[in-house]
Amino acid sequence: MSQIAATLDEAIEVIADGCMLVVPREVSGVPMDATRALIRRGIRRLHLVALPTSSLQADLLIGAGCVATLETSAVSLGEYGPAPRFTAAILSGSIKMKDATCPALHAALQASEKGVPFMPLRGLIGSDVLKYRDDWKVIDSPFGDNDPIVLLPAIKPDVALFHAAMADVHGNVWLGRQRELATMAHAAVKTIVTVDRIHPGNLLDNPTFAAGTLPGFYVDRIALTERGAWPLPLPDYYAADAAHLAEYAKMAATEEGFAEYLDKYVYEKQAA
Amino acid sequence: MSQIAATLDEAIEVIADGCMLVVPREVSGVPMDATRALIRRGIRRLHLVALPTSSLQADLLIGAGCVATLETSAVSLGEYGPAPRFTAAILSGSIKMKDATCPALHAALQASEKGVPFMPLRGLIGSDVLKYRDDWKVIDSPFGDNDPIVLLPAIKPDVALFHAAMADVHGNVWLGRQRELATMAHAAVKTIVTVDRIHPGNLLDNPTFAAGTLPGFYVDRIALTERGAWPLPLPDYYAADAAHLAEYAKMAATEEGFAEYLDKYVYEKQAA
Amino acid sequence: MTFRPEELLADQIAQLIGDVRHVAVGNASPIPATAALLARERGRGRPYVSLLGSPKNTFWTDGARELFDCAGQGRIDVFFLSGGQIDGHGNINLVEIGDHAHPKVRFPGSFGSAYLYYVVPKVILFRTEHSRRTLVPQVDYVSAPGASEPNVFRTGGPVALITNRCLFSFAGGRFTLQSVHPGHTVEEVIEHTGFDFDRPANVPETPPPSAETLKLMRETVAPQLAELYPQFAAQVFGVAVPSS
Amino acid sequence: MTFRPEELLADQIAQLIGDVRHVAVGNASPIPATAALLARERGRGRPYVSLLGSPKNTFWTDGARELFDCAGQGRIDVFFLSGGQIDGHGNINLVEIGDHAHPKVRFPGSFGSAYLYYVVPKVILFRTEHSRRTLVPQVDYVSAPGASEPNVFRTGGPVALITNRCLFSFAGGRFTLQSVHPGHTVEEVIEHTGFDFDRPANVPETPPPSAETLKLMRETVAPQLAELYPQFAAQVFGVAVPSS
Repeated sequence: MSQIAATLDEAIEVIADGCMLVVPREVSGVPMDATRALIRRGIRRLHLVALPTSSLQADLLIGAGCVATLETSAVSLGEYGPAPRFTAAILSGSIKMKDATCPALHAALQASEKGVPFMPLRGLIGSDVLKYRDDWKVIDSPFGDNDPIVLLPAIKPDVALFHAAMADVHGNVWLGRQRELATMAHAAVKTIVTVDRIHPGNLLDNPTFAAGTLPGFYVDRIALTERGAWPLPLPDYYAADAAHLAEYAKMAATEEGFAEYLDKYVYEKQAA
Repeated sequence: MSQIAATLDEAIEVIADGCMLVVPREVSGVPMDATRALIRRGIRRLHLVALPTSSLQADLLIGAGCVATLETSAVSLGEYGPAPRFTAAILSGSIKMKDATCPALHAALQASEKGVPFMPLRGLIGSDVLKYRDDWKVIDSPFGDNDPIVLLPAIKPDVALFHAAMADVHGNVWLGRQRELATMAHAAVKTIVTVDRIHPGNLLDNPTFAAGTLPGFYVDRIALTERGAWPLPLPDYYAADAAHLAEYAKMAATEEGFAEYLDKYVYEKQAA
Repeated sequence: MTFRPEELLADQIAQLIGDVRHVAVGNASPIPATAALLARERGRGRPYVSLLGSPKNTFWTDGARELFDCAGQGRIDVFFLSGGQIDGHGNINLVEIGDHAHPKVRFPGSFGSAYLYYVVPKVILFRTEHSRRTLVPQVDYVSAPGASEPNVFRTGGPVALITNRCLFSFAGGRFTLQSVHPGHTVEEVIEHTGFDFDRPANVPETPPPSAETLKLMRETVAPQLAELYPQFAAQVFGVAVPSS
Repeated sequence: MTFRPEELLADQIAQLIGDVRHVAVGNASPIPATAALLARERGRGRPYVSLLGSPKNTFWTDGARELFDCAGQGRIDVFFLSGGQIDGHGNINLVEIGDHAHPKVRFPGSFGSAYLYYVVPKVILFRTEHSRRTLVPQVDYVSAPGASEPNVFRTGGPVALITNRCLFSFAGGRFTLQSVHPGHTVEEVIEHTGFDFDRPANVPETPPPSAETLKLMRETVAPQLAELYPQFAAQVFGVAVPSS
């Protein structure tokens, strides 16, 4: 049975209200078409984990009221300035924020990848990042002598969702160097991938391709969404749409402008 | 400065008597030419870590008297039977054996890769593998309720040594799917690689190759040793030399036969 | 229809595998590999079968650790283990016989057993040599225990032990004789087993593989098997060994 | 020879980098990136320079975690951090201003600072806006502390803070004014700094970049910089922005 879904909406069916959804950073393949489809579907109460940071994707989902809890290390539009809907939501208290630090999120996903309940991490002690995370624990390392170290509980997302350049009909997905996407898929219960194109043949048959491939074994659904990361980049394939991102930053600065943006670029797209 | 050494002996200079040396399993690229060169050089008192098992390589090094401590999950010649010099050394007590289990070695190397003093691992509790490892600790997981879990101290080898199909002049090494070799290199203080050939150009310039490449940043020395894994296989490139392995198993069954083997296949090779 | 002992064992193991998503088979295990491929043929592609050492039948791209990570994720449903010794508590010994300080016999080592035995839901023990030497009251070294204290995290463990003489199931810390293979007897099993086990009043004979199963094994499974186990495929199924 | 303030800062930072193996520069940091590339030119290839976001100037092949793993291995010698607030103890705040339950201002977040600040031997703090708004007595939120208790594992931390007005060094939990940039005064620095700091009786002026350094930056570094920072390279160094 092929994982390739007939439609994007069918592929993302499994992403339910209230689920824990893990998504990648801006340069690792952000599934923007899928994000817009989730907003159109009116998804609610997401526990969004952005590994380890986010930009437009988190801002859009937050602005559209899809997010209950956000767990990440930073949200920003980078050179286009702060992420306005994220900032507004934090200041109004409309989302629960679990501030982290990048390597903590990587380690917590690797814990689920390895089937262990926690991972240790250096740093953090004495920071307010740790102070406000009562789910993180400090122990005295049994290998040291008065050596406190932080333990991070495993993050086991219900769904991992990302965009990649290509997949084959066996469900194998080309990741290239973005190996944290493999960790996301290993850690999550289910994995949904959108891709720009379907690769003929089997990516695992060629040892060169295989090295950068996530086996279809870990992939539940795939949807074909050409340039599905737009307006974000897909490194090695296409650049960000700078003009669009600047337009977003401007429109999303106000609630009204953001509503207009949604009408123009998210809801309208459905009709197109 | 290029990492490519003029000779194999020069590349392995850094592997000193008494050092902790990590080497890969039979199908991940075993540096057999380098192993023979170490034996010819008369290396002594190695703390050999085989990730996570070994075959001919450990048996040869042990038989030649190069190993003080062996840390691995199994040594066997596979279809050619038990590893005779390993077995004899254990029964005579001439090496110190630190029996492990495969995922424990992977995790302990990943601990060094991540700069943490330990990694947790499920399993092990109630086994004699754990009982005889007083360097492993059991704690009550702070995320559970009466939930004992094993913590493994990080393994930080002095040197990682392996064989790969190719490297480029920038020191980048093609690993393909053998990603534990990257972990070995990340974990070790120094990394020495032998390769079958030098790849023209820069492996990191091509995103497809880059996905399966260890960056030269982690590589200290490279030696060109064509078919350097012989008589072991280099998967995707060449198969094991079955006749030779059968001959080894037969000769190494006795100490005399093993000495003959060394004369014929290790010491003689120098003259050739 | 006549059949070879290996075919009987593979058929039995395929049934033990049941309807699962993923079966992994370790190195040097041609009969379990036959069974896994047979199960895949019957399930028309399900379960996924990972045969360690076979590039065609493994999907791993994350290095040697992926098998163990995959098991830790709960994504390996069936695995096979053996032992230099296996005891009546389901403990297996892959390390040594004798006193730990001065062993008399040394085996290769525990491999991944001290982990996989705990986290793979169905571990099928497989040991063709059924004798008091291999099936002992108490192993000299516990590579991995058959059962654990209730507070020890354990999602897996042994479900069965198959030998050249019979099939045992394992539950509640004990083996139960399920069936005796054609040509063997309960008395013979008792005589050659070093541990106590339960048994029903009437122990059935292990049913022979059906004609359909034999056809599937010989015509469809055997050629696939030959990639990894050419000698075994030639010897048991008469698959021509390719000259290389 | 005239120079731009960015050139002065980059030259100073390049000297702070010193003779090391590996400098990593985070996103949106054109001046530190200029300094790192300048140091690499001077060292004829040493240090390795990793510019996050630049495929040409990063060697990572193990995903987004490799930067942090690499730092954890002790393989990153110099990194750069900034802060919405930086205080006199070297604490940095990348999260919020005001009460944690009801912040008045929200910044993007701590990124990797709560880790990298502890494990990179030389962290150079960089904040062009030198004001009592940014340089405060005590940060409202500690993304990462400037110093740690003696028993806390820490192989790294801040060594300097460079602003548009001056250069501070950091040691023993305090900043010391090292030099004031041309056109600025000690009094002005005191007026605009919210925290106490030490200073010598005579504070030198930050030396201007040499003609040789300026040539290297403008002719050799600037074109390399343009890949990642085309606007900056155009504005500061007049590198033509490629039409795309």
